[in-house]
Amino acid sequence: MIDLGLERSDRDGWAVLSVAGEVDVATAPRLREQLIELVNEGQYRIVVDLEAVEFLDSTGLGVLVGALKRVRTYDGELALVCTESRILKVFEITGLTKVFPMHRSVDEAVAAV
Amino acid sequence: MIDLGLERSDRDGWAVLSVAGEVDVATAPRLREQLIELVNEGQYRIVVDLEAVEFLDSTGLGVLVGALKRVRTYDGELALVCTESRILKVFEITGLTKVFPMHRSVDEAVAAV
Amino acid sequence: MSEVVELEIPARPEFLSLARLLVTAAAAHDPLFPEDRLDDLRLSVSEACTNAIEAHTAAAVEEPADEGADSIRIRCLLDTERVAVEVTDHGGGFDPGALAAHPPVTDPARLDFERGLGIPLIRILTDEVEFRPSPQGTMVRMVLHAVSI
Amino acid sequence: MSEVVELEIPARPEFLSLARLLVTAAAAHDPLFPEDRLDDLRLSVSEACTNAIEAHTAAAVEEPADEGADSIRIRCLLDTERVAVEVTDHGGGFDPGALAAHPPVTDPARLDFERGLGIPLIRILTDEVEFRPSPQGTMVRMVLHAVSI
Ligand SMILES: Nc1ncnc2c1ncn2[C@@H]1O[C@H](COP(=O)(O)OP(=O)(O)O)[C@@H](O)[C@H]1O
Ligand SMILES: Nc1ncnc2c1ncn2[C@@H]1O[C@H](COP(=O)(O)OP(=O)(O)O)[C@@H](O)[C@H]1O
Repeated sequence: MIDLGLERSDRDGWAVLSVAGEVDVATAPRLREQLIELVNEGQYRIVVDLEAVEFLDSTGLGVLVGALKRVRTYDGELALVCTESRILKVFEITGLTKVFPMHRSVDEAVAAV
Repeated sequence: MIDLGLERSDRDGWAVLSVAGEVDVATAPRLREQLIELVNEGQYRIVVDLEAVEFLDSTGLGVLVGALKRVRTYDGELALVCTESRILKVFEITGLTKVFPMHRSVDEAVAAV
Repeated sequence: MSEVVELEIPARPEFLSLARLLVTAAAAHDPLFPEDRLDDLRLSVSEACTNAIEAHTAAAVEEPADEGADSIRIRCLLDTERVAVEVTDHGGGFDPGALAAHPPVTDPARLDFERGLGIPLIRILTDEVEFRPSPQGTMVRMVLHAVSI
Repeated sequence: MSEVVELEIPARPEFLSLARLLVTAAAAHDPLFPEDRLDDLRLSVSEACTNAIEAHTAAAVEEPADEGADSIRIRCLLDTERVAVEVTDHGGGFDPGALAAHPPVTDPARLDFERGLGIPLIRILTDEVEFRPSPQGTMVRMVLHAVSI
């Protein structure tokens, strides 16, 4: 089974979730759980760092869309860090770069608001 | 198709052939050709450096045995550099560590004679 | 003439990564297939296999699967300039023409939809795609050229 | 119950690496299969596939292969503690009991033999091996335990 790396940290009042590995229908449930847990803890400002993600499919996109909707309900925000063209392309061709705040680094994401 | 890396260099009168990648029935013919070419050029003291080899099968062993026989005809020698346990194991279980001079580096191989 | 490489895996999510690995390695075989098109191929095949696997899960709720029918087949036809991949399942089939489109991405209601991006992605990434649903299951045939046309 | 993953490739050397990749990835699936046993599995399967491919080449000299028969099949049966791999070809078959042994490695005459190490390697690396030759081809069944016994 593929391992999905999930690491939490905090930065200037943002919860940073760093994801590593392959996000597909086998691993996305763990990403979803982790994001729901953050919101349940009252973290509504979340940065998801996708720099170490090697593969992301439509299930992964769906989990991120669901999390964005959830934090926005609380007037929060969910920003993405993504520079790898392989992963960036998936957001671009689905138009989701217009939905998510996209950044080139966690620093940039945190500074942007 | 898999690429087999083959690089020639010279060291203290020895011809050093550095092999990289996977040696199997698809790629072994290129290794055989290169070794025959060396002998045809009059190089009878050869070090085959297997440090960058990721896979070696019985065809690869056969090519090395054939080359050893060829250089020995000319009173030459064929020494191997191999420390990776994955590759070393193939020589060990076939008993061929007793046939080839095995070394831990090109320096050691060249100094050994 | 195409080279044919065929893979059969259990219809379960944890085998998806094997399908991606094999199809990408098979296409990388031919050095004319560049990295970015391998990425497109990897994602298209993965989406088609995900749907195939989910179709099995859905079908199994209603009736237990026949012996040996709980696997999906991935057939790659490799040519110098293109790869065709056929993904076949034994799920319940569907009507690809009846799928609803999402609201525009700028519409806040877009966020209500977590699913339904798989087939749109396949349509964008492939040069050709054909769905052949039947009550016995579905075959999705995708063609990708080494250079997108 | 075993998980079954099956691969079919053209009977040609350039597809060998796909077989190695798939079988190793399938077995790595189960985290109990350690790195050194994956190496043993990779080499055993590769040797069996090489023989299967060479059997096709040899058979094709005498009579052209039937339509679709020029492929070899690799069937992996995955369990928590062991992997069984069956390699099936449509070559001419052989008598595994009639293979001659090499001279001892210390004998200079050993160097006269470049071939004949494939089956000895398979026998050493696997926990069980069985050859089922027939005039229609050969099936080699190899079993490797996660921990060599
Ligand atoms: N192979 C298939 N067998 C049965 N139904 C399918 C198949 N592929 C797709 N579908 C149906 O089409 C719908 C849309 O698929 P898709 O665009 O991939 O989005 P998602 O899988 O996220 O719902 C699926 O929810 C499913 O109902
Ligand atoms: N699947 C097979 N079909 C037909 N003949 C085979 C098969 N596997 C092995 N053989 C025969 O057994 C011989 C010994 O095989 P092996 O020990 O792998 O060494 P090598 O392949 O180097 O000759 C082969 O040369 C071949 O004649």
